[in-house]
Amino acid sequence: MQLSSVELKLLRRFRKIYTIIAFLVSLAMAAVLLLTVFNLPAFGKAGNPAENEVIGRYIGKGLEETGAVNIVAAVILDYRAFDTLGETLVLFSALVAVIMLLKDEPGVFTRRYRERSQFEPEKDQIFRSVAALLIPCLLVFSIYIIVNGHLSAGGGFAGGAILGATFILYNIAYGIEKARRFLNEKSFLRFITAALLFYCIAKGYSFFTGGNHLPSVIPLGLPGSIFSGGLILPLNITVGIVVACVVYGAFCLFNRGGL
Amino acid sequence: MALAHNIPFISIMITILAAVTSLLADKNRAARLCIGALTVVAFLSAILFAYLWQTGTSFTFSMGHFPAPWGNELQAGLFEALMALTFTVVMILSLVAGRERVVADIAPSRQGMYYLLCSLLTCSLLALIYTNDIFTAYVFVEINTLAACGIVAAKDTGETITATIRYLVMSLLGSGLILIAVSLLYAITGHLLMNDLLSSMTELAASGDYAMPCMVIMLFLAIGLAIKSALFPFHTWLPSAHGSATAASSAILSGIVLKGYIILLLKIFYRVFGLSFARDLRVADLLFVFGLLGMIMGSVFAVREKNLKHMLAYSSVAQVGYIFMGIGLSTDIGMVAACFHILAHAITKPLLFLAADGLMDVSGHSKNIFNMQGAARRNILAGIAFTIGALSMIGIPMFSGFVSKFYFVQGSFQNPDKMLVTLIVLALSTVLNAMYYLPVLVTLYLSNDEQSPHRHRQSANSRNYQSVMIIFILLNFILGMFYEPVIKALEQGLLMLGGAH
Amino acid sequence: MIFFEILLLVFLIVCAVAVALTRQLWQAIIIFMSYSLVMSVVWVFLQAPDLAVTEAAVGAGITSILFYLALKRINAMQEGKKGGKSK
Amino acid sequence: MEFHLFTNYVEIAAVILFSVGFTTLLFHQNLMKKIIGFNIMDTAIFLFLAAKGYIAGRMAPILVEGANDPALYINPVPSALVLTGIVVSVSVTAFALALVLRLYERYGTLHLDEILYLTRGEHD
Repeated sequence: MQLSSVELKLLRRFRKIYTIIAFLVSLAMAAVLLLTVFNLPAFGKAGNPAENEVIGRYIGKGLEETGAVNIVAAVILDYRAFDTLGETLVLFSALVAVIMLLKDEPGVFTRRYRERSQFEPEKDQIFRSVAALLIPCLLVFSIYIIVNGHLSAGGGFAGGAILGATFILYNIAYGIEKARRFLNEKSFLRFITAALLFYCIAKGYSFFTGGNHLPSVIPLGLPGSIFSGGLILPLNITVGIVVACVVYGAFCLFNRGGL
Repeated sequence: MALAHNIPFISIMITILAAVTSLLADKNRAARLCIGALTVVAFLSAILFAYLWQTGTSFTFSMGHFPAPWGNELQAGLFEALMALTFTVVMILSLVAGRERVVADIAPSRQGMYYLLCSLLTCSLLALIYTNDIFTAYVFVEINTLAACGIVAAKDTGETITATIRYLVMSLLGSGLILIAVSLLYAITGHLLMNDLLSSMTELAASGDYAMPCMVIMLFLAIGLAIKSALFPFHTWLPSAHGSATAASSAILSGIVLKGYIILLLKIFYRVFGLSFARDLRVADLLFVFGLLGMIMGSVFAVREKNLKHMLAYSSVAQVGYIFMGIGLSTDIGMVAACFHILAHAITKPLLFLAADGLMDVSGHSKNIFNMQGAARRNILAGIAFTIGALSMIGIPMFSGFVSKFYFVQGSFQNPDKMLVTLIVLALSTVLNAMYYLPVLVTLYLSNDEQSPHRHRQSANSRNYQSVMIIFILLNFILGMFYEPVIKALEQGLLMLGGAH
Repeated sequence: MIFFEILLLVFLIVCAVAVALTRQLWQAIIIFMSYSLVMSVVWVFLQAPDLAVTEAAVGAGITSILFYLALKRINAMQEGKKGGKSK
Repeated sequence: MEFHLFTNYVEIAAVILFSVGFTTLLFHQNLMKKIIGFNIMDTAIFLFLAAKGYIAGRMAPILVEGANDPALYINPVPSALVLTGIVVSVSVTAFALALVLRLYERYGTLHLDEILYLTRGEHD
């Protein structure tokens, strides 16, 4: 179906009006928000309202209470863990919706894959050897970031994204058939379900004991070492798995419409 | 600590676990898992409601080992428990009645995920109802958006996908406004937990500091949530999304998803700004005006509509207008009336959508009203259900819609400034409602046209569908006749929401 | 130091406006990628290394990959259509 | 009550970016651009939050040798919120892009106007 010329003209005129309105709305919005910002507490000053007893406890007692050196990790995985549970569910629901929208029926998928596979750079030797060098480094790096989430910057989300990117690189370099050996559709769904279930049950346990004022029996470990921080380390690992799976799954679905 | 205090947390966890495990289940098992989990949650919510009704208190439940300002918290009172109960019951009934249509409309490979998204939707609605933390609310609003868009898009036609993208874009605008409002709120108070926000806000209201940011925050929160609950000028996405989705999705979206955001707005009014400060900020007046406009314009659009499902969707715009008008009245009875209307609409609109589905079923799946002549004679139960829903929406006594209108009128008496305009618009809107529901009813009951191709088609609805219809009709009667305890529960619940224990 | 920060912020705004105005989607996506990377540098300045790492990996990395893939698929569909027409 | 006209320069940049992103999301007719606009809007809010957590002359909230004096570190809460927000925005982006792909498959255009025009006849 094509648009007729009259309608195109009308559309263009509308677009001009639209641009003007858009500009005005943008200006108005910026003006309101700028006025608000002028009235806000000063940037970078100590003693602003945001710096209160909540922060005092997070930093002053965070290590003692959660065993994590990285206070941000302590906040997202222990103090405000319900938010993070929600965040993981957002990822999960987005993945489910993307699978629902983009997954082709089995027959369509193989046909499309055959049509497209000749354009993939699978036979490229240079690319493969670079990938062979890069992939182990990336793997180690991503695992380092995930496992050290409670000790330094990073954590499950960043590390998981890098891990997912590593899978993607492997997939591009060696082709989907090899990638499928360790991550086909079934194992993918199982991985992600298991990780999420572990996450929910671990968090459910800590919510339940916390809500009923029961002590949690999980040891916090020696601060600063890898095995410390109670549940934070396993949670970071599961979050990493979930994020990596989601990233890789989204790649496959966008690229070919199937895992 | 009573065992019942765990119910909010357990309800949320059950729906999450149902959602996660149904990723591995096939479509039938996913459906059973979802409906089973919802039934458990509904049962638990009923227990919680009974418990709170007996004790007359509200309680908080800390999510984790850290008390109030450090960790997350859930809070439950009568209001929350009643809403959770209603939402889960409506969800179950819509899913059960819409089951056959889902099988017909949605590709088999997608049905499992459809029920998964329904579980997630319930989870996010429950979290929105119970949460005591404004950032958690934002995160669950996003889950709600994704899941709601997902259940619209599950029916894979061009119309639904276009509708979904419009829905998504508008929702994202709303989320953006909510998120920046939450950030501003954090910048001026340093809190995210509603109790602490309330005390900071009370201080700010007394000292007059940050008056301009407070105003902007309230405005952005109200507009953001109004976009998501389709208040009049921001309703453009609603008719296509609710009109094109499969029957169960339309029922769920119109009946409860829109209300989840309104409940969050109520919580912001009561528990973040405090009712008096929120009224001082004058945002309620804005909502009042938009609500009135919505009541009229929604009905005007509906009168012009020939597509039955789109008509019902526009009627939802009008009904959301009623709710916002009640909130905007700034009186206690107005607030109660708005909450009652949330319930009334939550049980009436799904009834209408599901009945419309049954009627379209016997008219060759045409959505056009003119093709449905005599449909109510071919599918008698759906016809009765549609009639009762329509009468309730018009506001005929004995049905739930009448009670809310009655209380809206009472609420307007308390506020002399807004009384006259409220009464006029209520009367006008009732007339308009009648103007589009009555012709439809007449068409539905017209004698079977000799030329009609669907003349001999008989209804073939399952027993599940029929029993759900009967339950919805009974609920409508019960809410319309024995409304006093509900009103009392809402009054007490709103007091609890405002901080009285 | 402040001068450098302001430079970065101005760069961000220029990027954002450029994304809104540019006609080519490819350009828009590449500009958006650099926008995300600069954003993560700004977060390093604001003493938020966690954010910087996450934004670099998730915001700049994953989002850009998704945009790239989507655009690639759209182009493939476009070509498929043109090919179909010429035949 | 004081005005902070130029001290809040990061926030000023953030709100300008927010307005640009918001307008792109609201008014741009190209769906891909809309999604990029949404991303800009969200990162702008994150920039705002991160700026509100920053305190001049203090360190990132990763404890150094167990020193846990709150006066040494910046506010960790905004970082935690932004971390959550980044993941939310990338999820939404993935979903939106998937929808756009479906639409493009069906209608062969990314223009919302044209799509709405093309779907006009599909009602009833």
